[in-house]
Amino acid sequence: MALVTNVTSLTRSGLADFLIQRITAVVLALYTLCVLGFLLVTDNLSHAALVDYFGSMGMRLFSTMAVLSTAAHAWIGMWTVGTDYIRPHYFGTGATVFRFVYQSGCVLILFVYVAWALQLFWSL
Amino acid sequence: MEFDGVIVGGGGAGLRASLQLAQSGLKTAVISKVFPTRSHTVSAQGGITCAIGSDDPDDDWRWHMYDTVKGSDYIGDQDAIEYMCSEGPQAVFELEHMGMPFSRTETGRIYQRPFGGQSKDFGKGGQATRTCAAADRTGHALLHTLYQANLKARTTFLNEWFAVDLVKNQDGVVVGVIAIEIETGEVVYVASKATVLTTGGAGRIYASTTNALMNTGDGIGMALRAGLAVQDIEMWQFHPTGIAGVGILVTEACRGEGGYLINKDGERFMERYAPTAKDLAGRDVVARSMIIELLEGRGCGPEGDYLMLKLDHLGADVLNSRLPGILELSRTFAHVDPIKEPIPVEPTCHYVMGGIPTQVNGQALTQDAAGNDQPVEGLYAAGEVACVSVHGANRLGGNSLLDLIVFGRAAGQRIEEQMRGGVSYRDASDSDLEAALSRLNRWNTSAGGEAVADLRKELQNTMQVNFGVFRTERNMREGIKQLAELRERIGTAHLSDKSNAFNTARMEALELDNLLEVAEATAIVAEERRESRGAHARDDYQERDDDNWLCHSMYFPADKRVGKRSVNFEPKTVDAFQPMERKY
Amino acid sequence: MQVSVYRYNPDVDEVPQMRDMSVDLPEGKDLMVLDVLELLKGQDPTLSYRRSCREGVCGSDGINMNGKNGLACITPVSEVVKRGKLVLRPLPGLPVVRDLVVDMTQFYRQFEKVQPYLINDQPPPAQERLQSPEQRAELDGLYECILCACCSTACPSFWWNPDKFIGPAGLLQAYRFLADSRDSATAERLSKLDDPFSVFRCRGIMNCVSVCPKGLNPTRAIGKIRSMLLHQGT
Amino acid sequence: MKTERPVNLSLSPANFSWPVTAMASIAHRLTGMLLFVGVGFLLYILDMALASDAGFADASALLGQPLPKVGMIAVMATLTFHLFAGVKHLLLDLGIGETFEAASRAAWLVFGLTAVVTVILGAWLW
Repeated sequence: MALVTNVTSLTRSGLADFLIQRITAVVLALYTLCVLGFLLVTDNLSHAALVDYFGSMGMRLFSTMAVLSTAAHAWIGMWTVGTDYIRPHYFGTGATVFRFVYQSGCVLILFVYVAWALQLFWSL
Repeated sequence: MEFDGVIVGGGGAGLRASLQLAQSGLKTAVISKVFPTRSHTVSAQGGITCAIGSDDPDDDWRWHMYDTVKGSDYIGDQDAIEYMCSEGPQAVFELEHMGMPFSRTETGRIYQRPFGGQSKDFGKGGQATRTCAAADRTGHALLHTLYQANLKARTTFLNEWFAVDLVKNQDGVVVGVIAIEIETGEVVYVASKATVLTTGGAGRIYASTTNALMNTGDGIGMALRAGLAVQDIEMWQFHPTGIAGVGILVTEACRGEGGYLINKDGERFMERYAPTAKDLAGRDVVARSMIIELLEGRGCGPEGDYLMLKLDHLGADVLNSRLPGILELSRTFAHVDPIKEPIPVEPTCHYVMGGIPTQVNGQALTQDAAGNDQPVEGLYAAGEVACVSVHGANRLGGNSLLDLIVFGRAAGQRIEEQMRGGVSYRDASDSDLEAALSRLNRWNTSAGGEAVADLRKELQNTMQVNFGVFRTERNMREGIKQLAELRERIGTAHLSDKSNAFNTARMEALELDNLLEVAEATAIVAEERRESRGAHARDDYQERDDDNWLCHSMYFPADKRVGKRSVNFEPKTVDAFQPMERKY
Repeated sequence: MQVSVYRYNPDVDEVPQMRDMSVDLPEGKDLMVLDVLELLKGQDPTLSYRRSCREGVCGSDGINMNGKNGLACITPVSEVVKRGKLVLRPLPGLPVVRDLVVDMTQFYRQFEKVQPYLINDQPPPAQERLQSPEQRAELDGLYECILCACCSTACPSFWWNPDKFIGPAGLLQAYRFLADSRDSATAERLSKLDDPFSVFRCRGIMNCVSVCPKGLNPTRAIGKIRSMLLHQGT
Repeated sequence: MKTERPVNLSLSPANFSWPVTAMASIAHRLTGMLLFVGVGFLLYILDMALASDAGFADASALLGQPLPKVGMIAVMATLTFHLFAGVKHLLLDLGIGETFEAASRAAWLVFGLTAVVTVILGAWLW
């Protein structure tokens, strides 16, 4: 029996959240380097070059991974931030309500990002 | 509030007693004026002496007993010493089983180091190696382990509660204590079937001491105010190595590991005073030798007022692994690095061998008019506050921690036994409570008078000047006079802050009363004991006088009278050790 | 020297305030901050703070000195004073009982949560349990903790979640028992720690390490707990 | 007596001394939160640039204007810091740089590298 439970963390396990955040971090770091590298080495960046690059099957899959990683990584991060600062000490008895609103907002935005990005990469 | 057992004091003895009681299922509470791990046991460094045979498989608790009797200058009670030395190994192993992080030997056993006054084969086999250690933080390791074990046993803790006075009913039975919850200032009568005093020492009666600021003799003060006698209270140990000027303890383990004292000529002077044991002679012997060196002009420094403890020859590896705490303390307080240079040291008040007389099982004692021992019903004591007496006129290094756990445990066992026999709560009348509250009320209604801090300073200086390592009639008379005056002035002193929440000024006022009780008892008995024995060294009576003083002193507060009590020479399983000349 | 002290007495003060006091320091001697406090208390006996051993082993006098947590008794004034001024505040994040005295209940509760005692259900041997010097060395840097709370009250994660995050001091103790070759409750201990708060709120910012008066490293201990959890969990 | 006790929690650097390791961690959190928004901005630009030739031109034009250009550099700087600080974090997780001295050096290094990379990326984008 864990000392503390919390239902809104990603997995309810500190270790799993921790690992997911690290693994997604590595994915995102590699993805960032890849894309940035492409942008840096491409002399005459054009629409066609971009579509070629992001449209390849490999990049589509990589982008998908990155998008999902972003969602998981950001959720864990933003959830942590919320549970750190949105406390009764500062927000009074409304803290729980406010934290719920905040967490819902984060989920909504991340959902929009994921849907938008997936549609973007897979419609190329 | 009612408990089967109330333990006053959360140090080693208190926590060992409470553990025993809590494990037996009795309703137990510990009252401690600090959070228990902040008790002064935490400062003990060198180790806990006990014949567990890890360094020498042939080691024998009887040899330890011989050393302790000799160290006590023959006024330690031999039944108690026998009990401590023979029960010791079991008590130490229990600590290990609780998780105490002892240092280890290559074979995985508890590490032991040599300490002062230790011998093999009843003094005939040379230096023994008998002090079990956790680096030089043995007290810290021990106290934290005991606190942890108490958490496991679910002892009730009344932390940061200050015990004001014992409550004694009309039959002379101790029925609990009056205590203040420091955080709120609330005054509470804590009733109990058994009250155990484990409040530790009173080194703060001296201006220079290794003791913590809170070591103000609260238990001895409470006992004296309750009209009970104290035993051997003139016997104060001066530790040879307090850091010069600040009194911070430098453990005897430094000398056990091979360090030694030098004077301004770089001479290892202990070779002259104790040719065999040298720096590992009894503490009283070493402290006196140091004072003689200073008086004869061989002290170090511009004022020639301290000596040096040399460790650098031991090498950085040994110092880092065996004496890491000493390195820290020396760098912080003496601004020297012992790896490179010696530490300036001076003898500093360290420990009171005397205290509340008890039976071997921890039951407090007093004497009736005819001089017979009388148990004090409901009251027990263990540790430095008690005088069971295993230390007599001089305690051996490493024996205090053993004293705590052996007699803390014994008191717990005794109470357990009695409770099983059936003891009921005994009433305290309003007037009994009134009596116990009187001095608190006095302070709370004081309207003017001198400040506590000034009076405390004066008391400490009086004791320092007149009752130090060497004592003389003239000074002691002067000291007694000054203390009598101080009693008057403290009786009318002023507590300016009467607020409730965490009022430390009130604590210090109440502590001053206790310091005064201990100081005055010390002074009066010291003057009376006309001989030199152990830590009590007189210029005017330089010899030990076994004809008149091979006995405990008893101090009766009601009429400030000094009486005598015979020393026990009847151990159960071995022949008694007869007094001999004490040579190291 | 000017000393600015956080003062609050619930009997009389509505809110805490910083009050300036001044104190004459003896020439040529670098006092410890505790010595300064004692001088101040001589002037004003109502000033409250905890203290006892005055040598850095009892852990009573943890306070915040010019912004940094530490033990008053082993911190030389010269080390912390800035522009001739000494600023003394109670340890951050815990409720203030009075002046420099904080209510440490929450801190102790977190300590107790980790079952800070040896668990070994085997019947003990007649003598000691054996432990090699190497096994014992695993406890160095852990058992020396004095529970002064300097670390946990310098830790933002503990400020925000003092009821859920165990904090550096408690976790150091947790690892002290996880690392003990004589303890047999490793799995049970670890399973209690595998939630998003108890251990994992540590963000490795190392405020704890920077203030520990005993030179201990809770961050490292927390890292070791995490790797043990990882080994157990995967 | 009052039950509501005050808490000393005045955290401005004047009242609480923050080691550089803490500064790096706070900055890591802050940049993370900024990236939560920044990702939207990046997606928006990318969406525009991938849509068509005209969209690509629009995006280039947009980034040619001073304000969006500064915004882009800011997002890049934020991303850079978050990335370097993240690598430092991963190394710490692997038990590298656990002493306070090493962690301090690493924190300074992260701040320094971010500055250097930001200048390079900034020059390139400009």
